Amino acid sequence: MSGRGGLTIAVMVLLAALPPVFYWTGNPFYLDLATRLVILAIAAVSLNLILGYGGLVSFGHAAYVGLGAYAVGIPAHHWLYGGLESLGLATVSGYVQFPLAIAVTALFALVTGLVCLRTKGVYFIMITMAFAQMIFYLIVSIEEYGGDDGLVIDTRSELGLLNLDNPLQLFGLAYVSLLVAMLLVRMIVNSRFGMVVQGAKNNPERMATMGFNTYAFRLVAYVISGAMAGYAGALLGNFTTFISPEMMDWSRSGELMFMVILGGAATTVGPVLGAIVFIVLEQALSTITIYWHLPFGLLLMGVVLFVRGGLAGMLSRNKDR
Amino acid sequence: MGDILQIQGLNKSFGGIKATDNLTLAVETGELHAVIGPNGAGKTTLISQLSGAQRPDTGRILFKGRDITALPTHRRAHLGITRSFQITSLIMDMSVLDNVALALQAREGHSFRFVQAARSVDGLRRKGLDYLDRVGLADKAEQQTVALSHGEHRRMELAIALASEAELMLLDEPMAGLGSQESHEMVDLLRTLKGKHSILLIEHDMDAVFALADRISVLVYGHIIATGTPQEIRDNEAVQHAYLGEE
Amino acid sequence: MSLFIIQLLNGLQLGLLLFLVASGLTLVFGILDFVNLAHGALYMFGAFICATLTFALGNFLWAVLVALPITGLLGFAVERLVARTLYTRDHLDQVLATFGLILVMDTAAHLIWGPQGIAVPLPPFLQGQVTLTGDLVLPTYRLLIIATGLAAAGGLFWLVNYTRLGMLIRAGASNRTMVSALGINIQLLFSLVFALGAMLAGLAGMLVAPITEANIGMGNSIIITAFVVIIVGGIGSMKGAFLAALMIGLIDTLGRSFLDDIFKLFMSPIAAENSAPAISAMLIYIIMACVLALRPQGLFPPKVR
Amino acid sequence: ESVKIGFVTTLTTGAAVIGNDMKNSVELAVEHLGGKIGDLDIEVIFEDDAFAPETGKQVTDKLVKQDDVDFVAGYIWSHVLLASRKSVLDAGKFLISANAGPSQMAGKLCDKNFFSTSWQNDQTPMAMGEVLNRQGVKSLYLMAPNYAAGKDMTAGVERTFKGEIAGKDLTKWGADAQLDFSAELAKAKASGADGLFVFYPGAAGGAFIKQYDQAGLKDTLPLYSVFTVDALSLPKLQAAGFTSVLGSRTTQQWDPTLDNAANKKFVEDYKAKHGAYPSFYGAQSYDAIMLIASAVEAVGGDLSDQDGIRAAMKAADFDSVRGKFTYGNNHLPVQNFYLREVIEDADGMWTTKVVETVYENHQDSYASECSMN
Amino acid sequence: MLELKDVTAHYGTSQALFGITLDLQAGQVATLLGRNGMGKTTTINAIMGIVKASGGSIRFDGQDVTTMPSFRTANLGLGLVPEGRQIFPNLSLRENLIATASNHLGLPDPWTVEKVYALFPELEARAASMGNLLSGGEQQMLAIGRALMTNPKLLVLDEATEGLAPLVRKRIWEALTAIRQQGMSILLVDKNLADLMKIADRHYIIQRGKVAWSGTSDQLNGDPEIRHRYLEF
Ligand SMILES: Nc1ncnc2c1ncn2[C@@H]1O[C@H](COP(=O)(O)OP(=O)(O)OP(=O)(O)O)[C@@H](O)[C@H]1O
Ligand SMILES: Nc1ncnc2c1ncn2[C@@H]1O[C@H](COP(=O)(O)OP(=O)(O)OP(=O)(O)O)[C@@H](O)[C@H]1O
Ligand SMILES: [Mg+2]
Ligand SMILES: [Mg+2]
Repeated sequence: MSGRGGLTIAVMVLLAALPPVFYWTGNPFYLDLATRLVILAIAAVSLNLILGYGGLVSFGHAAYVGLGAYAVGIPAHHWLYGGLESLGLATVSGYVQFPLAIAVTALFALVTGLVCLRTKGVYFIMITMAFAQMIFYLIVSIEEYGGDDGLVIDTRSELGLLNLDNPLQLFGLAYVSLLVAMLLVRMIVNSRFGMVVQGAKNNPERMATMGFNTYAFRLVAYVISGAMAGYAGALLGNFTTFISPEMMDWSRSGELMFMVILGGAATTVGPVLGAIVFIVLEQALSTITIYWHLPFGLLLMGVVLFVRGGLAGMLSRNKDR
Repeated sequence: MGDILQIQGLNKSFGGIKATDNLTLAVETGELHAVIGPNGAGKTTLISQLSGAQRPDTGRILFKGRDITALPTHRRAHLGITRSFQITSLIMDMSVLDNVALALQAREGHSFRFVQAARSVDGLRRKGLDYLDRVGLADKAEQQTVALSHGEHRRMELAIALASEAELMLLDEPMAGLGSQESHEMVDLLRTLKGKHSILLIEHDMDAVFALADRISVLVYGHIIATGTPQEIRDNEAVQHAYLGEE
Repeated sequence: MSLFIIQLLNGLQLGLLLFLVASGLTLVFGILDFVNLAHGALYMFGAFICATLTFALGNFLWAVLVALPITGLLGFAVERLVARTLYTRDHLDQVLATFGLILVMDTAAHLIWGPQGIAVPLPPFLQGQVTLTGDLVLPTYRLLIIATGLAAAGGLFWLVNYTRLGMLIRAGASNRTMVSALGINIQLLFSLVFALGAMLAGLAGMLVAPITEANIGMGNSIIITAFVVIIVGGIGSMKGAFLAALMIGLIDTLGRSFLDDIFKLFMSPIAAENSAPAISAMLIYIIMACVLALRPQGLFPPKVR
Repeated sequence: ESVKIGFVTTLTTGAAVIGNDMKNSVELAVEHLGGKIGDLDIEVIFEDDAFAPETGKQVTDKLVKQDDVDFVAGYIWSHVLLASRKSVLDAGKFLISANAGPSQMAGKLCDKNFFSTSWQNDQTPMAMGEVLNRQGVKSLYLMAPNYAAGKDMTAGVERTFKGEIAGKDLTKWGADAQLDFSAELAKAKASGADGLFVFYPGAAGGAFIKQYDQAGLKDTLPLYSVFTVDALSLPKLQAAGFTSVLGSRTTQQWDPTLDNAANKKFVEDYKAKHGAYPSFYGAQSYDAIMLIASAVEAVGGDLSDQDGIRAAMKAADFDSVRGKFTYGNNHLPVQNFYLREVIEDADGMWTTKVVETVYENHQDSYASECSMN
Repeated sequence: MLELKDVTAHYGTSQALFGITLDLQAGQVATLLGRNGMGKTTTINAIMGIVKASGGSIRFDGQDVTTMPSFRTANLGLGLVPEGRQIFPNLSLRENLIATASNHLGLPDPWTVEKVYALFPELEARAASMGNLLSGGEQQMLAIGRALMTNPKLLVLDEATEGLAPLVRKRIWEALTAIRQQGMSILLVDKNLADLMKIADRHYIIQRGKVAWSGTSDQLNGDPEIRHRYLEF
């Protein structure tokens, strides 16, 4: 097994084992932390599909997470306060909310992708951000759903036998979702479809000459990625039980990007590793000092300047030796 | 057999420069048709218009009788047109074999296949190695493309064009950057393609052109000043003057 | 009518201020091909340094003169320590590293100057208002900003497009190795350009300080707008940055002033009152999305990227 | 044994000025209590919400789950409080707002374990509307940031102001908030209104005042503000010499000049320690600690006696720096509101003084929506 | 004038040069020959400091340039026409010529834009075109002109005639002959062996990163065995 395969398994096993141990030893807060981490890791994994493998640097990915969360929050809100019954959208059923999250984000990705994918490079970065900001200000202006005050989700999604109010079960669902997301992305990038997306990252002109309509392939990848992020958002809404436009802010998209790059773009375990390091560092440093941004920033810079290929690159290289 | 490609009254100008000037040309099915001409005559521009990378201002391009003037590049590739690039254009961060495998994959029809791993598709790998072998790069198959030398890149360029097995190949200076020995090998290789594919060859290596071409057209300032057999062209005074020198 | 003219001037002034920030960014980004998110942090440092110096030297203008070379030096240091190793990496690495730098610089500013921000007093002759005609009255200081912005725009345009230095900078952007192999000390050149970019950012910060104030986080709010400007204008194009900055300054100002009145023409006053601010907040993003949908390379893409 | 109090406020970003003032005041309160309530040590854990509801909720979760505090207090921002509310109340702990006053929590979302030592958002601007009526202002131009509290503020003043609204601008707020108000000021001037009402908290306040000054509007368009000019912005404005703020009017439930013993002690000790006036944020935070102390003392330090603590808090039986107040059914103060004017004090420091009492024992208008009684 | 001793070089962990030794006298023309991928370009890049030599020494004009940054080496009088042209795409043709022009050695009668146009009349009409829009051959001519404009005393040409029409190629050989008569030295990589034989004094055949054979044109001409073994006619 290659160094990276071993690393992936080690990381995933630890991630499965540690949080419940925390819970049972009377540290429920660390289980919460792990749940948030795992959910953000799903979003990072989805971003990695287009950013790492496809070279499509989406600076608006947090908007998908946010939309996914609102797809849980808005039906729950109407279920409590009325409205939208005719559309069947006044509900707390997870079987409605989760598909809704996926559908809404996929649609949003499709519509904006049609425009965004005409641009390249930094133009793409900025136009994805622009669409995310529009969603941000749109939600801010809808007073019914709390505007910028956000929306409290009073009731979590109902999912058959699963009880999401139980932190362990919620963690379990998130963890399994992460595993599935990782396997899915891995399968996609290794497939023929994935090869085309990767080829288009480096040389779209050559790909067109070979006979690939790169625009269509990228659009599909973009939609898949968006929908996965939407799913992560639905989980996040259930976890925090509070959602606000703030979670779609461009700095949140930036954080997802950093998780991917920090951990190692275009690797299976990279985004997860990035999420772990990002969240754990954030938590650990911020309990030490309110000036934690200083060491945190220095660490980020250090990683970029001295470690190429992200943490996954560094760790698996050491193992190979 | 008829013409696989007909170019009718093609025009393309950049600002004040007429890169293609009312150009009319036909390539017969199965022939190797060489286009020669001075630097800046508009040869690459012609290929770009044929492959779909650039849009002509006016004029028509017919492929097997069908008007393809407005089709995008990838559609033309599906119909059976491929090109090689004068200025190397490869997928630098993939392996040499992956580059060729992608070209093969493109021939399979659509690539919206999400499940099976591409590298485990036996046909793609085996055939890919075949094509690499033909240009002498089989032993570099697993290397990253970026780590190859210039001449090796030029040969990959050709391997990809071959792998597409297109009915019409537009080759833009395939010999450029090759060593003298490699050039000879390449001439032999191209000879084996004759008859199976129709080829539009652009080349400044006159030895190669005269050794291979069924017909030669001479392009100067965007239009064809002469078309004929190699012998006719060699004897043509205007061509001597505009292009060949006393060679 | 005179309100409209005043708003035009206000828009012009906002646009020129945006241009000052964007010009440094487009210089470093378009020319060195380096995405510097920390450009905003340099803008903030410019404002803080100038604010401190204003109190130390007792005069805003002197403070600007002294603060400019200091921000230049700061840019020089950032180039040496961070940017230099990143030129050959891809944009993502640059984004990540300079994001780290933002965190460091913001916290440093918090530690040095505290969280409260500094209000900057103007010398008396800049404090008043100038009456242009009748009821056309504009704060004197805003006119100074307009003049500075125009001067900087002219100077930069000339530097990049008509000097050999400009040619070298552009050449270096596309192929460092080759410029170096042809005998030019590209590292030094890049350091200088980076320092110039930092000075432009700093200058913008200094000019803003008397209007808003020197403030932690001021850089983070401007940086996105600055990116929007250079994207709409076409990355690396001074002309594009200039025109886009003016356009965005004008549209933003006019949108804020007249959008609700316009909306009232075809919707209820309540709806207009609610949607106008929402739309005007989104306005620059809408502009950017529209521009890019029609021209994926921005309005004035430099001839080559 | 100790009483654990979690205190959530903003300690980073530009808004940290507010957080620091609150922190200073909390520390002063603990000092005044001698570090003890009865036999119990006071342990205050400060957490930074970074001006973001999500972060605020996270640190609240940490306080509740990890540190297991007895009281969670603080909260500058409405959205942070709304986001964190459930975490505290579901865990059965007491939640005390030292500033934020969203209408939901005064009305529908009121809770037996939620108390406020501040006000409901609408009250302060309503008082200002009343003042404007008394001063005979006929038409008014409104400016506020475009977010929930901004809208509450303009709604509040519109509810009581009887004259005509000449125009209203809601400006962009958030991470890339608008700080250049030239266009709006030009509009306000052109509208011909008699007065300008603004709400710009934090750094935006200083920026607004300066531009108001530079535009030379002092004489033509008098300024009436809420939560804009305070002890945090005045020193900066004074340093930069923006004299047009002197004489401007603002309403508030507290002022450093309020004449009661607790306030004198608070203001004087604060000034001695920090060389500046405390702000109303600080005053409310000081009160929050004193409220907790009075309740814990009332139950003799038995922290498990939740009902006793609740009843004691409801009684508000402590020396508030705003003078005596009572709690309404929704656990929000029923209190006076004053009109204050910016002046220069005897030592040459800029501060405020009370001009008149606008409301006496004023209760917010959402109390009736609260199901508690 | 130029002296390489046991030069080795690596790309990352893979070694490309295994000890190149060669020297070139003032006023001489030398060539590097060999099949694709043998290390010709790497040798040239090591001389220019573009690839750092990992061992051995490189001396130019009496100075050790082994670890010198490439702009210093260039300023000592080395002019490079790189493989693949490497024209500055975002500069006009004319700007490409003047941006890096210099005369560090103070040569009398230096190259000017006009002289380059006289050598390559094709270029003059395209003076205002952006570098990347030029045809392949135009770029090649421009690359040569650009190197001449730095007024070097050693001109290094890496496949400088790639993609040029026969007529232009001929003109370049003539120009090189003339330049050489003015005392400039030249180091050449090219595939047109027949032309090289006419102009060059010495040849170095590079095989897997080492000099496998060196000698004069006459020696090479007279030794079909060598040609067959390394160049495989
Ligand atoms: N996009 C463009 N914009 C402006 N001019 C162009 C563009 N593309 C090509 N040209 C010009 O058009 C002419 C024809 O270029 P083209 O590349 O087709 O020549 P070519 O025949 O392939 O020459 P070579 O043999 O040197 O490769 C050249 O003079 C070139 O400068
Ligand atoms: N950037 C690179 N990274 C890794 N290996 C490289 C790189 N460039 C060249 N190489 C390797 O170094 C060896 C020598 O390459 P070099 O470019 O010097 O060959 P060359 O003799 O100039 O060949 P050509 O005639 O094809 O230009 C080749 O085997 C090549 O694969
Ligand atoms: Mg060509
Ligand atoms: Mg080479």
